[in-house]
Amino acid sequence: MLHAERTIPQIPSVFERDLPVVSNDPVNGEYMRLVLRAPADLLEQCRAGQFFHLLCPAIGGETPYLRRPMSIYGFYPEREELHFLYKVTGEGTRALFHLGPGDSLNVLGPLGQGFRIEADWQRLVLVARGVGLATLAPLALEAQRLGRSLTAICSARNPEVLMSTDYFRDLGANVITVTDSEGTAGVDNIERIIEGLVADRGVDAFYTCGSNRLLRLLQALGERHGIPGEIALEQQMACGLGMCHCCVRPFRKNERLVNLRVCREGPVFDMQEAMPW
Amino acid sequence: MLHAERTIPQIPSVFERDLPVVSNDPVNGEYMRLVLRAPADLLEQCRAGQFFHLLCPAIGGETPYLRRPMSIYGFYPEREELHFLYKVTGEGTRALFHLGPGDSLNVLGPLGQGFRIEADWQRLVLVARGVGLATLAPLALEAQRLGRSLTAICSARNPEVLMSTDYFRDLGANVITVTDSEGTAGVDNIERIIEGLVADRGVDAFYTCGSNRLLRLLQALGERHGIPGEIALEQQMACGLGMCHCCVRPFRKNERLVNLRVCREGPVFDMQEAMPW
Amino acid sequence: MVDLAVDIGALRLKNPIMPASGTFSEDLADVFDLECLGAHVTKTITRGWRDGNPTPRVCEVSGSMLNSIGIPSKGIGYFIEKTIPFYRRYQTPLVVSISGNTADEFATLCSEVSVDGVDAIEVNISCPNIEEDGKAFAIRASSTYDVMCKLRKATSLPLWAKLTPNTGETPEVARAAEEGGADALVVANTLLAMAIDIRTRKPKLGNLMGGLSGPSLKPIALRMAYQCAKAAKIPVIGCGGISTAEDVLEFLIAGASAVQVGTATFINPTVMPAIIADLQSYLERENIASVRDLVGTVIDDEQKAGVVFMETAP
Amino acid sequence: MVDLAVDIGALRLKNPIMPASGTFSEDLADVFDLECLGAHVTKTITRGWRDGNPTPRVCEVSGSMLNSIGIPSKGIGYFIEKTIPFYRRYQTPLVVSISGNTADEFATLCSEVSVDGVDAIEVNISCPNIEEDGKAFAIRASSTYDVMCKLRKATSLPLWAKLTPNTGETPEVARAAEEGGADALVVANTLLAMAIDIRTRKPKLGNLMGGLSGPSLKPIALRMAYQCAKAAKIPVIGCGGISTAEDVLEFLIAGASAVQVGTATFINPTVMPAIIADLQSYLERENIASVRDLVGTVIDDEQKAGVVFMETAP
Ligand SMILES: Cc1cc2nc3c(=O)[nH]c(=O)nc-3n(C[C@H](O)[C@H](O)[C@H](O)COP(=O)(O)OP(=O)(O)OC[C@H]3O[C@@H](n4cnc5c(N)ncnc54)[C@H](O)[C@@H]3O)c2cc1C
Ligand SMILES: Cc1cc2nc3c(=O)[nH]c(=O)nc-3n(C[C@H](O)[C@H](O)[C@H](O)COP(=O)(O)OP(=O)(O)OC[C@H]3O[C@@H](n4cnc5c(N)ncnc54)[C@H](O)[C@@H]3O)c2cc1C
Ligand SMILES: Cc1cc2nc3c(=O)[nH]c(=O)nc-3n(C[C@H](O)[C@H](O)[C@H](O)COP(=O)(O)O)c2cc1C
Ligand SMILES: Cc1cc2nc3c(=O)[nH]c(=O)nc-3n(C[C@H](O)[C@H](O)[C@H](O)COP(=O)(O)O)c2cc1C
Ligand code: FES
Ligand code: FES
Repeated sequence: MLHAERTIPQIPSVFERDLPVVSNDPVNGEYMRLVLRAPADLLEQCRAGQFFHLLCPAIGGETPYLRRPMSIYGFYPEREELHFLYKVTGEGTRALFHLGPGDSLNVLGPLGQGFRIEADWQRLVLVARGVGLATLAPLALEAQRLGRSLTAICSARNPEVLMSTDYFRDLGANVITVTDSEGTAGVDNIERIIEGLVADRGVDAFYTCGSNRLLRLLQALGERHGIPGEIALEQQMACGLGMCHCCVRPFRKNERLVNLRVCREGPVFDMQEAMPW
Repeated sequence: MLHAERTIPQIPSVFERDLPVVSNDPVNGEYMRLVLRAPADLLEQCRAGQFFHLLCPAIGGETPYLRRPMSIYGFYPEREELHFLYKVTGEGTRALFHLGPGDSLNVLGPLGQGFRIEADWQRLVLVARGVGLATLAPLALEAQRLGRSLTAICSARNPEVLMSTDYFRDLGANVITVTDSEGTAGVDNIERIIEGLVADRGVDAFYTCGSNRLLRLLQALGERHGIPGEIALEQQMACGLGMCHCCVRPFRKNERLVNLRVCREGPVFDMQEAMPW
Repeated sequence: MVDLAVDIGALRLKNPIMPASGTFSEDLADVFDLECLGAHVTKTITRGWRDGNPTPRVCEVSGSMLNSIGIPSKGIGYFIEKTIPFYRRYQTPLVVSISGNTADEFATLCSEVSVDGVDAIEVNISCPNIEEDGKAFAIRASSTYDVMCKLRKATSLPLWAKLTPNTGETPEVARAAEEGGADALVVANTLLAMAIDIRTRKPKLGNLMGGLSGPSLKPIALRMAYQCAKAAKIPVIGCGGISTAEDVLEFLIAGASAVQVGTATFINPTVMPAIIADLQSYLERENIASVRDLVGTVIDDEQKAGVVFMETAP
Repeated sequence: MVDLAVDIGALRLKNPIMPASGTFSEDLADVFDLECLGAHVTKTITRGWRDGNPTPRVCEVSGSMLNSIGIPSKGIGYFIEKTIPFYRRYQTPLVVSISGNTADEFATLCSEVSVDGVDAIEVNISCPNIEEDGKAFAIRASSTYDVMCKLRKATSLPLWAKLTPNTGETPEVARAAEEGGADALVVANTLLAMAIDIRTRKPKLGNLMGGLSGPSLKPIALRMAYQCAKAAKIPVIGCGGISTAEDVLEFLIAGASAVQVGTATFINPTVMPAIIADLQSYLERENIASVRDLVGTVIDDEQKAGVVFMETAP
């Protein structure tokens, strides 16, 4: 089921703002956490699964031109903080890496459709790997606020680079870790784990993001047991707002393939309608 | 008389180097002095009147593309220092303004033909205003080294923004200051002053730069008294090396007008051949 | 009070700033009140449904971007039912961009879209003409003239012809569009370009090539706007790389009566209202009563005679 | 040891890096040993004396530059007496760039410059043809073919035709140059552009318009190099905005056999030797035996079919 067509508000709901950098520190060898100071009214608009479009600065010899989309990793109206978790991969994220306290960053957002947690989805399971955690983490916060039970299956190359497990535990989630180095991160093992969860306590919804392998697995499990799910997808973006139509991906909808914009109809989509790539 | 056609050396004589910034401080309200640390072998190639082509960095939101030519204000092989005096006027010099100790600047040079001081030119007179001082200052150093007498007529808007007068005095020059605010900087008064110098102790050569008014005056005085002179000229540059032919100006040579490259045949030219603009 | 209004033929715009087709939609209303713009210009539509090109549809190049979106279109029906009504809530004139693969299909769409609520039709003649050799109509004067004549007959609304930079015949094409019945020239669309990922050795765009837009295009589009303003009598609307009020002034001085802002909105979605405010301040500071007083004020008398032999021509 | 040598027809170059005409001269020997280059390419000359255009002859635009130097030339006599002998001291092949306002004058110069010490002639057909409408020869296939035939008859040296981006007919022009007898295509010259100083309202160039070069031109020149490599069988020499070894790789993968570096040398005069070193390291790192193995390796099978309807064409 797709999100209903949004009616466009007459009152601007997306902010374009320079936000001061609070901190920008390594989380482990590969990831950085960027914390920005943001006004509460902006943070109150945010939902898990939404993203901001960041105007990466021209510093350190980098000259990124387009904005870069980045999931909301955390939003805390009380503390006036907006968090991102990112991996340095190219020009834009290399530029982000140079930011520090005293700098500011221009952000546009919150953008896109976040995760749905339907009223009758009590037992949630998320499967995350790598930077996918950035997108799925705030779901734990929302699950806790709504009093839902959450199991987080966290996958990584090795135990050292596992992230956010404490974060999930602190929010009362049941954390299961799987890693390549321990030989536990294979699709078969994850399937076994999830089948166990389904048999054991039952599962009402799946959440994942990014990985093709996991998408196929969860689509199969979802069909097998009639469990709905949502997936956050990525696509290169220019405007981030829905104007340019560069960020489309194909979805199965009523036996037809339709292109939907990841920035507008997504980045979160119904898992069964998503197409493995 | 024009400089003889240069024979092109087989051994590279122009340096392209990143030099560390020693300091970059205001001289008065309008000018900045930039001091770079440079190797002695580079500094020993420098001559008064030559220039460097500076790769202004992309900082402070400025994105200069072409290099910017800047006269050598001072070169001190013993101290390993290369000095520039500049005025902030546009994108490139605004970028220079952001430099500080710890940064480095890519320079190309020394470039162009410097001032000639012929063996029989004993009594030198220079007339300088504003940023022209940057170009003419090292002439005083060279005059002292060669044991010539130098009179420096320094012109400015008002006494507060007069620059380098102590510098000239320390090098044993006779300094005469004229300013707009005191009503002494007019062409007529400068003419009177120079006529006095000619009558009094005699003048063997004039040096100036930049100003059209002063060029006309010194050309007239030079013709009247048969005194040779040299002028440093400016023109927008791309390559700075003589390749692109963008920096030409017209010169009178054997009754004909010929275009010469300011970066290569100049920036110092015979005063009588120069064309007021 | 300074006057920002400009006239594009019979159509008066409250200011010279409007979005470029394909870089604007209803969605931008999430960010600011669209009523502040001089006009609303919609993404090019075709008569029927179109999926658009394969992804990736955009990539970055030095300080600019390439795109090959491929005109995904929901067709004329959806447009009339959904899009036009959305813009009815605004006073701002609505300009509808259309295109077609053949002159006849193009003309049919032109007449179908000439409905209430539409104030002008921008005809994107930078798209390929499949009846000839697949080159864009606006690459040659002859095909420009032919298609404009058909479009002219199809509507009584003002017709803005959007030209392509992929031609060596800009003045000729401008005159052909004018003679074919255009009421204004939009100058210009994107320039055909390419980028390759050296790691994968694949083109960075799914469609192999795409159009260059953004700051790199500005000096080219400005030259074309100048050429068109000299060649034709109808108003010119500048477009290409505009991202500041200074850029707008450059186009107005060159001879454009108004401008379109495209890619800059992707980088800074509030750039259009910012430009309008800056333009207003500039006029106030410089004591210029009307933005119309700037149009075509370039001082080119000396240079006009001087256009001689160059490394590259024309 | 990896092999950097490339063949441009019968001419073997020790590496694919050479300067672009007009951005190189004897003067660069002050900065590095010119023997390291794949070839030496001289500034375009005309038969007779030319002063060149009024100043300012260059200006800066967003991350690139415009120029309208106007081919100042000391004529063929000076060139043969002074310039050619200078380059004789090098082993590196000498490529001489020439131009003319009429096909006949052009051809005369072509034969006059076919002297000992010259290894190839680059014919700058991006210059205006004053016998027709003043448009550059290389804007149309027909004028390209005609002038190339005359030039071909005038010399037995290899002829490199330098194309202009100011055309909508790149593949046709490439084929016409080949059919007219070109041994290689240099792709491309600068793109006609303009900039205005909004304070003075004067064009920033003394000649009103000028040619865009530098990074902004790269995606356009790359597209043209790709088109030419597909359209013609003779080698393509890429040129436009190249400033790093990665840029060179992009052109080689697109189908160019060698490249010319222009404006980048103004920014960084040692860029050519730096690129040669980087290219060598790249081949070693990637275990590629010869730079020739890279030429035309772009993976475009999927996309070739996909080039369909776009916002802008061709
Ligand atoms: C909705 C959304 C949320 C995301 N959330 C996060 C996050 O929380 N943490 C994180 O590290 N990354 C996230 N990504 C991916 C992130 O956007 C890219 O890593 C980033 O854009 C790379 O930019 P770059 O300049 O460093 O890399 P380059 O490879 O130099 O980028 C070149 C171009 O490709 C685009 N691009 C490259 N990779 C991606 C990608 N995976 N998705 C979309 N565009 C891409 C860039 O935006 C840029 O336009 C998200 C992507 C999307 C679409
Ligand atoms: C041989 C020579 C020596 C010079 N020495 C000094 C010096 O010692 N101190 C100093 O302050 N200035 C000097 N100048 C002038 C200095 O080069 C310019 O002030 C500087 O280039 C301005 O750059 P910008 O980006 O700040 O200004 P912008 O106006 O933004 O520059 C735009 C373009 O115009 C060029 N340009 C602008 N003004 C001049 C000018 N007067 N001469 C040449 N090109 C110009 C710039 O290089 C640039 O390419 C010298 C110029 C020359 C030719
Ligand atoms: C993503 C994108 C989509 C575009 N779609 C269209 C289009 O549908 N129709 C059209 O005429 N021009 C289209 N254009 C071209 C723009 O309208 C404009 O002419 C061009 O981008 C140059 O302006 P700019 O540099 O300000 O972006 C598109 C441009 C971009 C970047
Ligand atoms: C200052 C300047 C002068 C040029 N003169 C010539 C010339 O005389 N003949 C020619 O064929 N191309 C000339 N060109 C074009 C270059 O050879 C080259 O084709 C163009 O600049 C694109 O390459 P680039 O972006 O690497 O500079 C000149 C370019 C510049 C910038
Ligand atoms: S990024 Fe522009 S529509 Fe999604
Ligand atoms: S700046 Fe290039 S020749 Fe003088």
